[in-house]
Amino acid sequence: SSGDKDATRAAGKARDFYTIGMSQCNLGEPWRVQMNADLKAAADKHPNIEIVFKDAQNDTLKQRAHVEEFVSAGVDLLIISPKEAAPLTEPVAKAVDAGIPVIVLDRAVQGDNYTCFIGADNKLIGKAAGAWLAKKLGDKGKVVELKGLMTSIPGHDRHSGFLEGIAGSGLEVIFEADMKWLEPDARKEMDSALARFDTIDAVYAHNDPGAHGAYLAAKAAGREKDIVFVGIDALPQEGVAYVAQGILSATFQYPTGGAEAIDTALRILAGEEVPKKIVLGSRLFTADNVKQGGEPL
Amino acid sequence: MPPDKPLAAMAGIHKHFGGVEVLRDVRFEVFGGEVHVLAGENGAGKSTLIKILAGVYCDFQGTIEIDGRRVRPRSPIEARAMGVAVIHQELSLVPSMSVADNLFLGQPLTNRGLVRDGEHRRQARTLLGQLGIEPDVNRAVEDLPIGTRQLVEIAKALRHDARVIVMDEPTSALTAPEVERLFALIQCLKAQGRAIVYITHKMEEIERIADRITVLRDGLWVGTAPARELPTPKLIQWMIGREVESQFPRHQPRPGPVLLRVEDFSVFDGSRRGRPLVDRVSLSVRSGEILGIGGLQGSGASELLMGLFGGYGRLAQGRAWLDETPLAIRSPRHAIRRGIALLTNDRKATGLVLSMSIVANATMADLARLSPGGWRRPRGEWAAAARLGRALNLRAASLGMEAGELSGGNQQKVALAKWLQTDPRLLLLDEPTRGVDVGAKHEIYELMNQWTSRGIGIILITSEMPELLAMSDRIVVMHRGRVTSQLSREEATADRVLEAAMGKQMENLAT
Amino acid sequence: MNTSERTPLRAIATSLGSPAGRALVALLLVLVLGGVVNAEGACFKLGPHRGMLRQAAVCGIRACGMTLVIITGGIDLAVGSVLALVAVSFSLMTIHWAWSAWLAAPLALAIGAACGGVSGTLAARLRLQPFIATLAMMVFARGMAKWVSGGQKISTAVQNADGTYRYVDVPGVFRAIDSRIFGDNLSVVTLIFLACAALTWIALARHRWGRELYAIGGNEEAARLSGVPVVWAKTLAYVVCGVLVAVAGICQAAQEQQGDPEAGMGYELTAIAIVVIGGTNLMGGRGGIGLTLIGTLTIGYLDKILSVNAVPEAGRLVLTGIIIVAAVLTQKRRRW
Amino acid sequence: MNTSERTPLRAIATSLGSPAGRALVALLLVLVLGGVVNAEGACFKLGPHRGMLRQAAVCGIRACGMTLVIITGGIDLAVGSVLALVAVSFSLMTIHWAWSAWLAAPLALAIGAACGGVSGTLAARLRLQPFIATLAMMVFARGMAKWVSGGQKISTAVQNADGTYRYVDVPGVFRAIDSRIFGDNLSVVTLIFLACAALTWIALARHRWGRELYAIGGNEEAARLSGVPVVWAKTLAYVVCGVLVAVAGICQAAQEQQGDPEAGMGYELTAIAIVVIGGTNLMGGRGGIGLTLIGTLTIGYLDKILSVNAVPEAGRLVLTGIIIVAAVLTQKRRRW
Ligand SMILES: Nc1ncnc2c1ncn2[C@@H]1O[C@H](COP(=O)(O)OP(=O)(O)OP(=O)(O)O)[C@@H](O)[C@H]1O
Ligand SMILES: Nc1ncnc2c1ncn2[C@@H]1O[C@H](COP(=O)(O)OP(=O)(O)OP(=O)(O)O)[C@@H](O)[C@H]1O
Ligand SMILES: [Mg+2]
Ligand SMILES: [Mg+2]
Repeated sequence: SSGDKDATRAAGKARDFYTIGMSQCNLGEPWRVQMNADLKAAADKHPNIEIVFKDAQNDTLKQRAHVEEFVSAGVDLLIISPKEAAPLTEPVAKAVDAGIPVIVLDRAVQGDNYTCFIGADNKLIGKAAGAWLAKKLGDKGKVVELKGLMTSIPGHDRHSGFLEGIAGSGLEVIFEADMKWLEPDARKEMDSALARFDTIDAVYAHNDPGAHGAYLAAKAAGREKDIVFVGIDALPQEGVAYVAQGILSATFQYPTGGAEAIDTALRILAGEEVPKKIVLGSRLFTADNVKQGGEPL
Repeated sequence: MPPDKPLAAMAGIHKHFGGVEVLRDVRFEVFGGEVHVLAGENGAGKSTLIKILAGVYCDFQGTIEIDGRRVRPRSPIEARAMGVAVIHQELSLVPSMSVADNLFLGQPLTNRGLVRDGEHRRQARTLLGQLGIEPDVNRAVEDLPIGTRQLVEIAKALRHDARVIVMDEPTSALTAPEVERLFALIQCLKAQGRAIVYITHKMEEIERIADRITVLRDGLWVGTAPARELPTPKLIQWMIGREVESQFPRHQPRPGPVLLRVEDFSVFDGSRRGRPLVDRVSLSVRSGEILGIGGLQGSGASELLMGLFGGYGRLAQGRAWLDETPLAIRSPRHAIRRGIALLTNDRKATGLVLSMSIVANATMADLARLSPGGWRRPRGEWAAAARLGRALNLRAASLGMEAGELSGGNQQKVALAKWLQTDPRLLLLDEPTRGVDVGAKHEIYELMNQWTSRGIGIILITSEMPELLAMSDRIVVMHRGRVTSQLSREEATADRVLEAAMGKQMENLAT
Repeated sequence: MNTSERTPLRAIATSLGSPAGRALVALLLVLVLGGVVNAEGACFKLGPHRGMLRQAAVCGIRACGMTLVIITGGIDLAVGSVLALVAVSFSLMTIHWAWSAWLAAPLALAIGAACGGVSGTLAARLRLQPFIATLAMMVFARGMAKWVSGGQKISTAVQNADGTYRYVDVPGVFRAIDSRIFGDNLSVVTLIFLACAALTWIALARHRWGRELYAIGGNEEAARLSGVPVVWAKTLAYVVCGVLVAVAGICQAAQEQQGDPEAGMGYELTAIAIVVIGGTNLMGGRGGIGLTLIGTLTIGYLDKILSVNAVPEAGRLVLTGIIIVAAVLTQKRRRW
Repeated sequence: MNTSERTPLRAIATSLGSPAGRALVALLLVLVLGGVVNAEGACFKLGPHRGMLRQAAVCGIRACGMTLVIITGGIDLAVGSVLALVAVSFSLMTIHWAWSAWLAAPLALAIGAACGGVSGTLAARLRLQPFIATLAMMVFARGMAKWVSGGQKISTAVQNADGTYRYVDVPGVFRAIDSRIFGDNLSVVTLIFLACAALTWIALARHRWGRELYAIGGNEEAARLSGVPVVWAKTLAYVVCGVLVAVAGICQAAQEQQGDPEAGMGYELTAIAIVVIGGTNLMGGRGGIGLTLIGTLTIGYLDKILSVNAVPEAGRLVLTGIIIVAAVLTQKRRRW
């Protein structure tokens, strides 16, 4: 069977079969599971590419090793969604030097020794959420912010973007807590907020599970009707579902870029020029537009 | 006279642990209405034989008959159902549980699965009453003195109304009056036609209660004989394969100058409330002298030694001088540096690290000297251990063996070796011969003679009266933390010691 | 804390003196802290207490199971991931396959029992160290949870064959478990917790099996010599722990309205902390459900106080560490 | 595995018979697995082995520290979060404040030692159960790591006062630690690991202190009564463990080129697993660094094999669980 493999590999060099290595930093988050699913779905449409997934389990050193493994296994193209910028810059550069094109997904690496970066802008999304909420509440109201891990760049950007978005409006963040992206923690923190404050007009959670947890807490307290819940990510089975079920008022898509990555990969493998940076647009889902698949920001 | 059919009979018993055969073709039978003593050196296989009968070990060759029926008990429960109850040598009590719970462990009285605690307590009081003690049955066993624990263990076996009752060294921690009560009980059980299997290393007990004796040596059956045909010297010869001239070979002592002087020494218990465990004791030991301390359970003798050794830290208070220089000991480390050594009374719990080798144990208290600059010298350690091993006549396959794999007597020797290695001036010996066979006992006595002749002072605690009387040059008797009597070798008799131990303050604190 | 408070505390500590008394002191310390740092008087409203009870309930159920195992001298590191496996399986059965709760719940409990049974067999019959046996089960069950769920949360958004989603209703059993009774004042999960605690209390304190567990934890060899069916009793402790964890998993799924394969990370340490803060000894042989109840309240209130006062993550962790030590120190049995 | 392989294995197992022999059997089992499931012949290339050594190195350093603590009969749950604290502090000092490594490294080691000292004091002098003492330290150090770092990763992107970022160079010490020597074949971290292992081996096997640790783990009371400075020796074990963890933290920061306050989650369990798979007993008193080295290789290869073959997450966890049990079972000391 190793003969077969070699034949396939030889065929790959002959540009009708390609192996793509995908190094995912962590499959503990649904969003990243979705990213892998999107990649796989897109790749399945093309019989001439095979995609091998590795999961670094949130460990930078493991991810470095994965990149090295892919290089030594001689994949035709590498897609990486890095856990960290700095430590993965060098392995990615080495892959490029070894002649393997690299697509960096979602989080960047430093410098410009990669082929293409595809990602969305968390800060813009946070800003949009803030602006949307200010408009929805008529420029005044008390907001609870349930933050993801502030150690992570998305958490940080979604926070600072939101503050920019509500700057100048009468919106006031009265309670902010770290819910570590986790739904049970979000519910716990919301419980506390509800106990402390008799008026809460809106909840802005850094992800949809957080918003959902907050909703459940408010529902248990009988106050869910008075509160506007906004989340981010808009995965089909999470945020979009919650909006469709009337749980969240709005969710902002944080696109995985899976389909775009495969698209770009095919273009690179076909020898076409691709832009160095592709910024993915986000979509807003509300009760009004969820049936139509949301609307672009 | 015993009836002609044995109540329990074992024949052709073979048993091995891993590659080692520990029982080879052993036979043993016990009749109703007799006390059958099982004797032999440490590691002869007595406990193993008994555990086979009790269903603890079930992979053995040979046959067991109880009441003429072939049986093969596969668990303690099965054995108990066949009428065999065992008082184990290593107490099978759960320290953290109450007396009542311990007595009914394994077979509680229940009502639809729920434990009937009230009934337990009532029956527990009755059972313990038979043994002449009335402890609070709700107290945790760990809070009881070791003697009472042993009585609880005995009561636990008696609860089952068994026809064969095995007692594996039941008196190793009992005081004289408690032993008396146990013997009375044994007579009573005997009269009911039950069979008693009795294991002990104490010769005077064998002399008193044995009807018949079976001797094992190195896992082999040496013989079975009625007790009157086996006087002590002959019994000893059967057990260790040679003769021992005198059981207690105390040489003529030549006491030197005063080595240790203690004044108003007290040890308080942890809460610092209640009576002190040791209450303003004063005594002195000369070099080359063995000072015996007599006393019953709770006399405070062990605590006195532990306190002198620094084991209680600041809970021990008082003045002491060693070689006329003041002694302010805060920890065992200080004590060892000053040339004091303490052989504790429980080699497994406080004496040895069973998971370490003989060498490691023997050098543990003297590591500082053996490892200059902190760096160990394995070869030097081995040599030191070998020298001690020869001096103590230690029997072990290799010095690299784990201490836990040795028999009790040899373990005791390793513990002694540890202290000899420190070159002590003063040896505190707390029950140095507990659970040790006659041969080894004799060797330990000889060693004590050697040490005193070299000018070492010894304080000896022992619960065996003959040993105390024969080995001590002077005897101090303690009762509830206080010294009640001081006796010279000539004055000391069993009666006087016992009387003082029971608290009768004596006038003649002379000598 | 000022001096006038300290004296009665001392009095209580001395008068009770028992493990329970010492555990109560730790709880009191935390409550005093809550009274002192008390944003907008939250301590004197009903909400936080009610909320605490609900949150603590699921922790408490796990801690009850852990108590059983710890009393035998063991430990169960697998509670978090078994919880996830059960939550995922239960959600799958009730939400995706729309099975009746009367069928799904026993099956979910059986999954918990099976995981416990494997851990128990490894620890009791094959005599692996419980730490390592349940560590393996922890990894294994997490993998199973991910495998069963395909790595996704099992929620009311069900994927069709064509990749689109349809939304199903939250099953009635989820709503029932997540509801409140008695004028909205008592969560059903709190009731379930109390029921679990009562049952384990009876088993431990009154049933012969409980007595056997204490004996095994206190001195396993003695228990064996006394005719206690050690292997069986010990295995059963892990099985019952698994069942209790399954109950907690069902409750958690109901509260989240979904089964999350990532749920329960780090729960094993919380459960152990609760048991130990209550005063049960990790060496085995001592402790009880009453103590675990107190420990549940202590940790629950600590969590709640930090959360109500919106203490930032870093401060929260630092304080939790300090308070755990303080709590355990207050209830240390004095030696000399 | 076929029969022709089993016989030599058996022979080795019987002939060695020692704990080391049994640990080697477990390692061999894993290697055989690697030879059998062997994507693109990776097993016979140099790269995977080299990579394994580099990854295993940081785990191995932690495991050496853990070995010391476990031999005393204790456990150190704080290794992961102390590692994060050290990584963050070291990055802060070298990257943000641009201190010399000759100043920063000793300070970082001192932080590790201080954390170990606190755990050790709690466990040895105040006699808290090591599990709970180090659990508290685990939470505390994680909080400190987040506090020191302000909840952010400390990387070469340094925030200016006005909120913009400037990018500084990676400090030389980071590059030095992360480099390779001998024609790119040996990582410096592997060398550091070997040095740490050698030092702890010497301490354990050749120094008085090591003997004291074994005695404490085997029977603490007997050790105390034999003049072993129990409190001091035990505290030192935690301190040295802290220092080794600090070394691991520095290495990790260098490899990641940043200090991540979230680093090291779950490392305590990996470290314990390595020590136990090597054959050191969690009860204390037995084991050694040699065994831990074997354990490091076993876990390192297991990880590598699963990763080289791109086994998906769920399967990887399930397999890891099963293999841990298998490995521990092969090296169980036979009773009878
Ligand atoms: N668990 C065990 N593992 C290995 N060997 C054992 C074990 N138990 C007993 N032995 C072996 O059996 C022999 C007999 O032990 P046993 O306990 O029966 O001696 P004993 O006659 O009861 O000694 P003692 O008088 O000291 O109680 C020992 O020398 C030892 O070699
Ligand atoms: N793990 C083991 N491996 C080999 N032999 C063992 C082991 N454990 C115990 N033994 C053997 O068991 C025998 C009996 O052990 P035990 O602990 O009962 O000592 P003992 O001789 O009965 O001491 P004592 O007289 O104080 O009761 C010893 O002779 C020892 O050789
Ligand atoms: Mg015996
Ligand atoms: Mg014995």
